[in-house]
Amino acid sequence: MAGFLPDWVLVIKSVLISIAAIAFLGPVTMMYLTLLERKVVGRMQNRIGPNRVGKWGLLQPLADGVKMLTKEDIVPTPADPIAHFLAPILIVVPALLVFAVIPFGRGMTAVDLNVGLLFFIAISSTTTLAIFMASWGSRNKFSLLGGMRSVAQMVSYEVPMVLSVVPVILITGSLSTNDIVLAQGGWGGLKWFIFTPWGLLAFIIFYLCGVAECNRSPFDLPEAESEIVAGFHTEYSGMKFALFYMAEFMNSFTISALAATLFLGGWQGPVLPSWLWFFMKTYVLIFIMIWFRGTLPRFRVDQLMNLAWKFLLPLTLINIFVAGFWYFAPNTIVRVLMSAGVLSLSFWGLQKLNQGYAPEKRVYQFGD
Amino acid sequence: MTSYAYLIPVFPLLGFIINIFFGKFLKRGAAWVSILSSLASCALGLPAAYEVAKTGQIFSAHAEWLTLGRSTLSFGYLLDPLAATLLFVVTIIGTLIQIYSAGYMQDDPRFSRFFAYVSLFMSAMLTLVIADNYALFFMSWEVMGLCSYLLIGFWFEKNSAANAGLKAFLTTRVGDVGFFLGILTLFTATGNLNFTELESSVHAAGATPALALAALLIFCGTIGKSAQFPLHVWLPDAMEGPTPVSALIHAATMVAAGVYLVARSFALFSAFPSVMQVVVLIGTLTAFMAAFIALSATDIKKVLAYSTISQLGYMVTALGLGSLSAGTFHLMTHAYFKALLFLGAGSVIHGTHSQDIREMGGLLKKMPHTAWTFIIASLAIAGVPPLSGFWSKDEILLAAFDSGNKIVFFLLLVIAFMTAFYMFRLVFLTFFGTLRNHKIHPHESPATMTGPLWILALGAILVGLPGSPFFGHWFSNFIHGPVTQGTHEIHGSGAVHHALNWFVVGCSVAAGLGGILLAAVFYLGKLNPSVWVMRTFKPLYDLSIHKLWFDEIYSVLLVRPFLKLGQWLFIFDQKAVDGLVNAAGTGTVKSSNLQGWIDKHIVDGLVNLVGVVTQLTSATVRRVQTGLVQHYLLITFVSVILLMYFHVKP
Amino acid sequence: MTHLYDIVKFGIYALMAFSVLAAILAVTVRNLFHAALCFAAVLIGIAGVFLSLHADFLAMVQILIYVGAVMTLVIFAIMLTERFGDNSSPQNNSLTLAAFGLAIVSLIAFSTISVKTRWPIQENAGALHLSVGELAYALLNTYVLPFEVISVLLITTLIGAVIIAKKDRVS
Amino acid sequence: MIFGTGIIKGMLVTLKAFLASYFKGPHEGGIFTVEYPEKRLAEKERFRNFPFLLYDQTPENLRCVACDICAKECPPKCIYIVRDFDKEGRPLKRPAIFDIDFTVCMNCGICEEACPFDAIFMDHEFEIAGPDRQNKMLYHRDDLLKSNEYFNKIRPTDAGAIDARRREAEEKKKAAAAQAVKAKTTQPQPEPPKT
Amino acid sequence: MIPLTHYLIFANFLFVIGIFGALVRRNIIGILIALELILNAVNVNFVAFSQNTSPDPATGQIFAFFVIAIAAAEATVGLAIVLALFRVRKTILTDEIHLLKW
Repeated sequence: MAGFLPDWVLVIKSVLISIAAIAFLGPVTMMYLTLLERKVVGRMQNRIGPNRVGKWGLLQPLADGVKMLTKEDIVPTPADPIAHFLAPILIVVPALLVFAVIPFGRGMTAVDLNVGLLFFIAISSTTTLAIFMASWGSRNKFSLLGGMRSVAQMVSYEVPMVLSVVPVILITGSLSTNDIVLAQGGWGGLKWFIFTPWGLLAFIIFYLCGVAECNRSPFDLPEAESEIVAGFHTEYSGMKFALFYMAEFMNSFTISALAATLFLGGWQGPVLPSWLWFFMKTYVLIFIMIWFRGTLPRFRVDQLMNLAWKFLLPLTLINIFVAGFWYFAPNTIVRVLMSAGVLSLSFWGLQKLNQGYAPEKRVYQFGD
Repeated sequence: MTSYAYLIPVFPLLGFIINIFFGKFLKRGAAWVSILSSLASCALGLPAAYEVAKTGQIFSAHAEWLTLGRSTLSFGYLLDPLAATLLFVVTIIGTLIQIYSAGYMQDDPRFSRFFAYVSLFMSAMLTLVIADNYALFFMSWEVMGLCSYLLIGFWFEKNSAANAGLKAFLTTRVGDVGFFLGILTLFTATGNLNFTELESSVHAAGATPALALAALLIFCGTIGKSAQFPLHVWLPDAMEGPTPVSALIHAATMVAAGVYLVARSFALFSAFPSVMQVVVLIGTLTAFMAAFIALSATDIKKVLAYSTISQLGYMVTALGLGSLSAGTFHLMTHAYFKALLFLGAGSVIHGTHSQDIREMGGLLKKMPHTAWTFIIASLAIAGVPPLSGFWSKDEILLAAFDSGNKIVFFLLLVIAFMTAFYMFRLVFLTFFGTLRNHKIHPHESPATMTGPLWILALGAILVGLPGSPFFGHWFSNFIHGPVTQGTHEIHGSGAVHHALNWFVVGCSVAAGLGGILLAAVFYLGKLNPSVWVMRTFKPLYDLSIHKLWFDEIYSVLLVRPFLKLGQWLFIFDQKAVDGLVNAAGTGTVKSSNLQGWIDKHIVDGLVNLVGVVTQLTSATVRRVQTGLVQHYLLITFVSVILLMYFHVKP
Repeated sequence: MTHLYDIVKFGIYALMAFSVLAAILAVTVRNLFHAALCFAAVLIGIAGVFLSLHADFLAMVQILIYVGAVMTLVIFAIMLTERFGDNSSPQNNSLTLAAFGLAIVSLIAFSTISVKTRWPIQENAGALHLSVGELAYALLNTYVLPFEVISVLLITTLIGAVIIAKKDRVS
Repeated sequence: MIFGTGIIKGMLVTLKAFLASYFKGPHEGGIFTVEYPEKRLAEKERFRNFPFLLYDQTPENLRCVACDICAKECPPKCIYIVRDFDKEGRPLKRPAIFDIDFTVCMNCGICEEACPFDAIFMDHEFEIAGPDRQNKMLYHRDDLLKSNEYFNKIRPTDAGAIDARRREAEEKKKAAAAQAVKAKTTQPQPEPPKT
Repeated sequence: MIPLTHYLIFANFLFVIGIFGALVRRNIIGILIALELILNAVNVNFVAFSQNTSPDPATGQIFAFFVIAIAAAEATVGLAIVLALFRVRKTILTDEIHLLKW
């Protein structure tokens, strides 16, 4: 049936379809993630959460959207117009781009690059640029400070995140996300990487870094309301602020999706259709993120940095080593015990090392 | 005894040394030192003289002193009759005068120095006497000149004394120069200067003009020293010195040295008749001139000085006439009575403290000893027969008469007459008549002064006898005896004539007594014709009183031009020599400046050039270092392109 | 399919033009921050060009390292050294004319060279698709020494940079 | 204890709360919030909002005698009282003007404690938001007047206690007055009236 | 598809712009950016040549990797120096930093 159209039209058609799907999926997920988050956090704080707009507050995102759009878009005079204007756009673009690589279902990945995972990492690293533009462009001390903090945080968490992915690549032997998911197939889910010792550790590290990458929950120092108003998007209002918001939620969605694909076997599932499994796993991880937000207090900057550089990074390096061992060792219980032992030992060792850490005695310049 | 003859001059020399160095401590003792030293030399000299007189031998010894190329100079002593007589004269008179001056110079502040100079003079005179060659002779001759200068200018505070000393010294120096040239020509002509060999060497050399010249030049020494005609001006002024000095030096010894010189070189002189005539001419001329001036002299010492000059002229004339013995004999006798006259004048001055005879008069009563000794001496010099003066003067007149030179004989007679006249003019003015200047209180001199006067008076009387006929002309034989060994007498007159020429004797006595009478007429009588004579013979009188204007002539002819010459030389020196020196100085300065300029501009220039060049190049090259990074980048990139271009292109 | 190729080719040329333009802007824009952003655009453009040359791993690495790390560094540097409000000063100095002339000349020179010389072009030039595996193989086998040396280099620069930029503690 | 356990314990608490919110009642840890405008929770009696003046039966006989104590005591000084004069100029025991500026009042309740005449009490009513701050917020005497019944309704215990106390005082005063009338009729005034 | 010379010309353009930028920029960071631009131009050349001419396409890309790595290292050190310079001199304009001027 496809014959009647010239081939290049076909190519464009398929491209357009996937683009349309992602373009629709992104914003919608973002909207309903905001609602989900407010509902869940509310419930955790013994309150109901938004329920007045629509049946169970289902129309609340629309309300927010309308509010955002109608709000006046204020641009501070000293602000750098170009940077200020471009920042929100440039922050959404990578968020959307990343969707191209995520395998929603069997054969449902928009672009099956054989460097898919690397694509994901590369694109996520460009968000720092946008954050810089936002913070520097608005010529505001708080936003600058917030910007600096978020960039520092993202840069320092990007390293363990990238390294935690390496064991997966090591085992599956390919960078393409689809291959990774295929590698985890079979046995009704027991082949997921999470059930391997290094897989579990890698998952935890990846997931934590992912959360930090999105500037969410315990790591949301950049927009810490109590200290620096709203971090790098202080000076934004209206539509631009909405874009920031959307980008943040899309990032959290993609991080959870990737975590799921890498460690929870993506769309691999015994009965239900592949995409349903994918979405269930992703939303479980999103719930955990929101759960984090509901409970954990905010990290101090030095704790944040120490966790990344002094705890996660060494752990991932050891993990890569263990994965290497795992790859070459014969598939027996010994392998499991050995690697589990090494990892728990190193986990305990590093935790011991960091424990002794007492924050550096603060030197008061004037009062003492 | 004669072997120690060379010690004779040494004693006075020792005396001189003691006095000059320890004089200040000796004070009055200085006199005794010099007197003892001269007595010692008498003790040596007199026996030696007696030895020569007795044996008639000549004693000499000499040692080699200096070798000049081929010829050698030797020093030594020579004792021959001539030296003996001089020894006899010098030692005795010297001692007496030193005794006299001990009293005369009592209150003089420089007492010891006076006696030092006198002793030095004695030693010089004695070495001259016993010298056996011209060199030693000339040396002592010079020392004597020095002593005369020192003693004349003894009271150098007085300007006149200092000038007189200088004058004396300079005029005698002129003579000495001639003498020295003579010695040299003699030396060149004959090769040796020894007196004994003089006779033989002159014969060997023959009568060459050089020898004649030598003779004449040697005679110049005599003219200077014995104050002959042209160079006589210093003797009257020499009276500025103390009287004993005048007595010793300007009467007895030093002036006699000139005559002694002619006597010593008689062989040389006699070989040239023309030279002999010159000598005679000079002698008579001096004698006559001096006598003429003495006529009008008013100062007692001046009169005696001029009389000494005229008597010396007498001696020279005698020698010139070829009579060695007459001249020497007159020398001896004259020494005694002239010394006496001077000492007498000295005691007169000592008593009256004035030298102008016009102020004196009638001193006979006040100063009997001095007066009588003075009168004896005057008689002697006037040539009154029994006294020594008569015999010696007679000898000379005889020689003149024999020589056939009538004019000379007549002049000599006139001179004798003039001598007698001015001597007794002096005697009558000072001792007879009345004291003209009442401020003077004459008093007799003490014994130490009058003693030597009487001894000399005795001498004046007795000394003439040896030459008199009573003793058979012993003296002339004595003098000619040994001498004839090598010399032959000129004109055959020789020494042997014993016949007394009564005509000559009569003329001389007449001349003497005539002069005395005329003087008495002039000055003893009341008539006082001197004023009349003065007026009638005004020009002659002026001539005489002004000493024939010799001093003025000399000052005009010699002194002033000499000064002019000096000035001119000074100016010449100032301009030319200094000019040259300055020129040389500025020349060097100029050349050094030039050299400095060259060094500064060219040498330094080059060095600086190097510096400047480096500075310039570095300044330009430095501009590349702009410090801007991009400039460097530009340069590198351009060079890269160029390199590529060249790499690809060729 | 040729249409597709033409479109893609046109896309690539457009990308090149975009990159050159961005490069020009990056070099001439007065405000340094904008220059840095333009430079980021150029980098992404070049990543695109790499993709067109089928070097997609390199493109991803380019983006990851350049845009992610180096740009962050540059912008940090700009922020730390930027003095507020002084970006009005002219950004180019006295050399402008000389540099411009030089640029033109060298451009012409290089272009003529690159066009004139006959490059030994392989026949299957464009078709090769290089998989990451082959790349990894080459990296760790034939070029393992440079790989190790580069790692040493990176460590030393890391330490060096920290020491240089460290504010010297008042001990 | 192991590194991560502290966090997990905390997470469990929030999970419990999350689940409780669905399955537990308002008091066992479930959601106790109500949808406000439709359902309201009763205020506690001790709840204080802005003060109001009390009057018995009719607004005229309000208890406040303009003694100005509450104005003096009020920390932010938001009460303004002017005494009322009758026609002859003699002062009356009632305020002509009694203003409270609600933007200044911090509803501390000190005027209620200070008032000797039980005339001023803290109200429960909080929905008094107004469009602007300037004039609406200044409540005059008549706006502040509230009846005793309303007071008993919102604060039953306090109002009851106060009414009981006033009644006793009333009877005691009536008795005293009666006795005084009786004593006055029985004996002449022995001492001058107390000033 | 796209001939080699087009890539070369594109690289030339970038290279020349990089040089121009390096020469002209007053701000050192500007120069650093220009420098990075030059290096990227070189990278493009590498990849273009390896794709079209060399038998084993990997070499060019490997070299590009190394160039990127070194460029990153160089950028870090450069910027560290710039920071130190700024702290000391309070300026990073090249024409104000000319201490080495004679």
